[in-house]
Amino acid sequence: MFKKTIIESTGKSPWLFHINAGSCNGCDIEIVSVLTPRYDAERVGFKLVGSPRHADIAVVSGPVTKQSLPRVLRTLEQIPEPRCIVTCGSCPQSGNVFRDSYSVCGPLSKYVHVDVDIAGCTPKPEAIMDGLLLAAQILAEKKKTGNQEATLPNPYAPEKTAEEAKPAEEKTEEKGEA
Amino acid sequence: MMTFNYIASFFLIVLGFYTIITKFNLVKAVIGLSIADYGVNLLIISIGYVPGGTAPIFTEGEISQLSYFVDPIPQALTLTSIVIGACVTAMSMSLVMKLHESYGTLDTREIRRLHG
Amino acid sequence: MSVILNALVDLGYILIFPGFLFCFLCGMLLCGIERKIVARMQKRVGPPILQPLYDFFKLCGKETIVPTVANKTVYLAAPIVGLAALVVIQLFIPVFNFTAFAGNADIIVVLYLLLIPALAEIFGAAATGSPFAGVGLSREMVTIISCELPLVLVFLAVGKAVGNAIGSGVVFSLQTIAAYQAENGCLLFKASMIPAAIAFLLTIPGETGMHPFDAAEAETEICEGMLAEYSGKPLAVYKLSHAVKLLTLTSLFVALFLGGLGTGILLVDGLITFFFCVVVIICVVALIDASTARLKIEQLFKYYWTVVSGLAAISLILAWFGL
Amino acid sequence: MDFPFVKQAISQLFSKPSCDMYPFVPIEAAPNYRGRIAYDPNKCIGCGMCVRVCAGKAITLTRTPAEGGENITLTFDLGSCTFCNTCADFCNDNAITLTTDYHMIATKEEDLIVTGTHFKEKKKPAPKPAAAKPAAPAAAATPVKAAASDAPKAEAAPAAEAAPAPAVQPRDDGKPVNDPSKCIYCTLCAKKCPQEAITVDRKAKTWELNADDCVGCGTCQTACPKDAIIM
Amino acid sequence: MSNLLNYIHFPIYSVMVLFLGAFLIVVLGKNKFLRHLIAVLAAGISLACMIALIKPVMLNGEVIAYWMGNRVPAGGYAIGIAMEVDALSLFFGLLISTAVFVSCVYSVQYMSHDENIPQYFTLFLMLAGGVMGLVLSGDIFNMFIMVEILTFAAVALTAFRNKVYGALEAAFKYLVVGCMGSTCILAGVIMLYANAHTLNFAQLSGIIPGMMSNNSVKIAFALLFVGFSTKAFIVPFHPLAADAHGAAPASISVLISGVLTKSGIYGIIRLTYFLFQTMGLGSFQFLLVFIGCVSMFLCVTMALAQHDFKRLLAFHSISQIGYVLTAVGLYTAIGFSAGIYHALNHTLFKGLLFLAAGAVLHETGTTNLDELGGLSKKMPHTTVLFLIGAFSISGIPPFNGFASKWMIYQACYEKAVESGNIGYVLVTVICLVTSVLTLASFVKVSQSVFFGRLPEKYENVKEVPWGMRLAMGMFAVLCVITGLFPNLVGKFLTHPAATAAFNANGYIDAMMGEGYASSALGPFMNSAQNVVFYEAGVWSPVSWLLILCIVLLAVTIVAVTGKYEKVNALATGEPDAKHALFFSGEEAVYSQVGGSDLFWGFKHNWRHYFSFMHDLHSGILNDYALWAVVALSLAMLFMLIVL
Repeated sequence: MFKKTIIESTGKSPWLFHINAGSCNGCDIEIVSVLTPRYDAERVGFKLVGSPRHADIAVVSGPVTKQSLPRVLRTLEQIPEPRCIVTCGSCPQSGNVFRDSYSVCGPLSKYVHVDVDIAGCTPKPEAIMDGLLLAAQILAEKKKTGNQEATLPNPYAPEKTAEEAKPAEEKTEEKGEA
Repeated sequence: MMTFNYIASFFLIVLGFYTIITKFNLVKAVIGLSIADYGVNLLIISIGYVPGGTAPIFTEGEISQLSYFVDPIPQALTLTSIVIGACVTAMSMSLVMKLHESYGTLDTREIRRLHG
Repeated sequence: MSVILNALVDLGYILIFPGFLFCFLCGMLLCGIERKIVARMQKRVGPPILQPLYDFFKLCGKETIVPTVANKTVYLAAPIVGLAALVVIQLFIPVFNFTAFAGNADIIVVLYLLLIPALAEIFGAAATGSPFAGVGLSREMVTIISCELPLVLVFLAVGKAVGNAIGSGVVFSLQTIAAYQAENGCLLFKASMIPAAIAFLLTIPGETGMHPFDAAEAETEICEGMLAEYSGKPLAVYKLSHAVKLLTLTSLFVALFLGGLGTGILLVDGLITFFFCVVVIICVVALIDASTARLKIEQLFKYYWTVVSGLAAISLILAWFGL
Repeated sequence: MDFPFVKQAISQLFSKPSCDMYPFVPIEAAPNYRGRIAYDPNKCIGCGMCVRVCAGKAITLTRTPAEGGENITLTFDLGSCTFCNTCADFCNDNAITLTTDYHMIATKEEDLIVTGTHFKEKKKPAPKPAAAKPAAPAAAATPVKAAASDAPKAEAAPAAEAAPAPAVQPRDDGKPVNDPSKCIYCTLCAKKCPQEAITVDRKAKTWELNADDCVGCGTCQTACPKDAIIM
Repeated sequence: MSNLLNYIHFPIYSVMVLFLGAFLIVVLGKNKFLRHLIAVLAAGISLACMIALIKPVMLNGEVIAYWMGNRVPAGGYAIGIAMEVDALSLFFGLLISTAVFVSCVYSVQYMSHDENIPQYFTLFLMLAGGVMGLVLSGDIFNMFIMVEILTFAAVALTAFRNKVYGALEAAFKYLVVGCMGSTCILAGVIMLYANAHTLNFAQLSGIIPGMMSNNSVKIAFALLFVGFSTKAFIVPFHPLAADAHGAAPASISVLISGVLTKSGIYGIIRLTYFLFQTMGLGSFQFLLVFIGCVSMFLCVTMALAQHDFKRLLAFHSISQIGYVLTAVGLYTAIGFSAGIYHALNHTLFKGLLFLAAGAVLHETGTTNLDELGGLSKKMPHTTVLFLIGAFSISGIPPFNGFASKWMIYQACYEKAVESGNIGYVLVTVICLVTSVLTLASFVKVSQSVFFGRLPEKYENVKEVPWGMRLAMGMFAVLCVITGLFPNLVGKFLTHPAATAAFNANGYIDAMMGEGYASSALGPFMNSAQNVVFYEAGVWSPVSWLLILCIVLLAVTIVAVTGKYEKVNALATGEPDAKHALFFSGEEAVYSQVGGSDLFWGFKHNWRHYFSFMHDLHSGILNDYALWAVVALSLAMLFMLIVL
């Protein structure tokens, strides 16, 4: 009955749940700073919630260490669908400087389908904001299409020019409207 | 003349309660209980006394003049009260035996599993 | 024929005006305004006013995961019972001398009906069996105990003040209170009622579990406390009942203390009440929410049973000596 | 229980919120913000220095032989880059610059990959000195290298004078030469050479250099414990 | 034969049937079926007699005066032993026989685990007969005898399972202090006899009020008052009840809390309203209300600190008796009817709760709140029935606790306004706060016993046998009915009883013949209170139906918004993690939050009070006896000063 409003609202009120998979806390304070008055993610509906049951978007930060791997996966499993998984910072994507250490279990994408990667060793709050907004739209997309693997074209991907040598020119201006 | 009886019964009741309160032994509590009971029995009997009255039993042909009877009702009450006193003592002694068997002591200060 | 008409009108009351639809929309709106004002007080832009509506519909769309350990029937039934009780209270509260079901609109009934939503949340949390929910429900129960004393004192004070004026000893029925206020001005201006009004205002955040008194669902310490295991539609209903509870308490405040300002036309009265509710929310609830840190549970209890109850007791004594 | 921030709360209620409305108002990062990597393959000489210094091992250098030379491609994986700018500092041809573009969001893997390849002319295997080198890029590369290698030669040279008259003459094209008298054949230089141009046989005590692979970066010289290598 | 079935004989039938049943069970007790048949039949007949009496006594207002052996009073002196049933005693009789009947049905299957069951049923029927006799008898010494019978039976039943942790100790303490109380009653009765030379209750209440200035009558009143309050387990004697309930089997706890306490209250009502008629004095009302409030508040806070399910319920029954006493002590029409209405409700919901506790004990073998948990999945019916009881006792609107508590608050506050002193407002506040604390302790019980996590050792717990659930169902249905239709309960039960309570003269005339009361009382004629009953604050069931339709509406609204098809994504190799509890990532191990680690905020603030209370209830027999004697002396002092 409220199918359309539900899909629309899914995009408009994404609740975040932050999972620290062994991070150096650089990304953690950046994620929280997104909710402070200067960047105020709440004005587009973001809210940090305490339990994965309430969450829509899981923000994972830190190289997934051997100790935190089972816990991260269990928490991600407990998030009800439709859900998005966002990795903040380059650690979850590749293990960054800790890549070959004995206690790092490698990128998160080895275990779970990651929807949005926000690169940067401590990405800028605006970058996190972009990532989360994109995740919110993916969330709405998943709700609309019903399949969990749905994804949207990435407005921030660098333009693929034909010939190799030409240096990548300035990327297209971003059109991410909220 | 009755006042002495009343004082005595009052004294017995107070003595009974005193033993229950101060003695830390279960058997002494039972003794205190029965002393208080006897005090009350004495009170009941002494209330029914009518000076110069005889035992309230009708025998054939003897009621010539209107001789006084002692009030029969308190006596009946005393009978029941004595019976009740006996039952109380019997039951409390059986309980005391079971308590001694399971707690191993008769001291009220140790028998306090249910408190607080 | 008139019976059917009456039934229809009653159903209309239940469904439309003071009933479900009014509660749903106004509750959400009130909650949205409150969040926006709190954000503005923190120099933030704050979410759009309709944000609670978006939250509600999003939660409706989410999957409901019932933990295997939980008791399924209580888990699903509890939020709905809480919501229903709240809507019933809303029906009893007079809107400037109009009450949908006047039969027994009595303060004590309202006092006890206010217990049911809190109980619904408690038994919902108990049904899940999660330790976070256990700690949450223990804190919620202490919050209920601490809010009960001031509420009782306030209601007795109001009953006594109106009873004195009418001369019929004591008045517990909300309707006579509304009628009294219709004639000689709202109760707030009586000397004895001001501390009671303040006490009642301080109880609203405690009763609804707003920021400084939300030890029961502290998302940082005990992961959303009682609602730790709720997701999807039951959680949506709980969030809705939080919003409606805010509306119920503020409209109860308006009915008790700002009585006489109604015009008589139902719709206009409704708007006026809602306006007063918003004003109350802005200047009291949001202000307390934005400017304080979360209290520990025993500080909350001590605060309610000393400061707020003291205020209410003062007004009771004043009302008693006929002020 | 006092209400400490009531005054601020009320005053802030009426003042303008201090948010910069990010998604609607685009915001530029600080001037020297280290954002996305821009790689200019033409300037790159393929020395592999950046690969070695990169903390996050984000840079990979692959050589694909093509006719008349080889294609050297460098891929920067922003996903594992710490944006510490060391590669840009070490790259003496400043082929790598970190722009101030901070929008590094990716839904697919390759959104974060920055690559660039350049073609490198391969010299004939003649032992002759490289005087007859063809086109400008190669030339452009050597003077720089020469400059780079002057410094080590200069400080290596005085050490040489102090020693008895060197039996070995440094080669003029700046490639390293081994001094058998000092060399103890510890194979350290071979290990260090990024291009695996040096092969050392401990038993046969032989040291030879594959001039084509060698790019004259001087790592072997610095690595040699006995300073047996002269460039 | 026809006059044998005349309703005039029903009071004696209901008492004799129980004692006869007790005797028959001793004889035929070995046969299991026969024993259960006799027990249930006896309780059933006694209940039937009581119900049959409703029409004549309650509706027509007739008072049955039944002289044993047809010894009608001669020359203005009542010689024989009489049984008098007016609306008040019939009300209590009904209450008691219902509780007895349901408890009997319950104990048929509940006691199947125990041995020597015939003795259990004999004692059970003796206890029932004793209480029925006490309530229906019109002779004061006969009342004393019945009090003795029920005390013995209760003590024996408390010690029935003598392997239980504190059973023997509880029984002994109950016996000692109980017999101290009985001795006081006996002494009081004798002092009355010394003054009035009669034992008939009606004649006494005709003569005694006139002689109130006489000191021995004052002392008799103090003795009787303290004697009956030991039976009602009011404040100074409440540890007895707490120990007795904790140890007794559940069906007996139903009787002790539902029936014995009510007989104590009935005794006190008879004393103050009829025998000595001192309720008119303001200071006497203050005494009853003060005792009621103290026992109400003290016992509810003690209950919050308990670790055992049945001990918690025991403290609650004393705090509810505090409610009844406060309401009765107001000496207003609505106050009295609210009080006895709450007494009726209390028997119903307290019986239900004790039966639920028995069911838990029957299945898991323990009632310790810290060890239990999560039984709702294994025993769903018991959980629902327990919840009905818990909601009723804490006064949640649709149930019966609310109706009577509401009338009590109304009565308290009106008494405050009418008498003008602010003390009664404090009483109302204490009542309301106690009701919230009751709710808190039942939330504690439901979380630690029925909800939360199920410990491993109770994995194979099953639902209780049908007989026990049937009994609990009876109580639950009665709870809901009396909650929904207070006006019916008022019309049939509480208002006739209240009118009967206020016209003592009717009571006396019925026994001693017309005009006796006015001639005897003469100077001391207290006008029968203008007994007006307005349906003040009576909860009409219409609003309850309102809630029902809104609940259905809410369900449809929520169910309809958006069907979500089942998609099982994110195969992270942890199949059961999705439905496991959220333990911030950890494996969901067993961890039950219940029992004594609830309400830390409240207990922390009141820790000094709780530690003082804990030490006060030391469990030593001498302390309890000391409290009894202190209470007796205070009562005597109070009577001598005030009257």
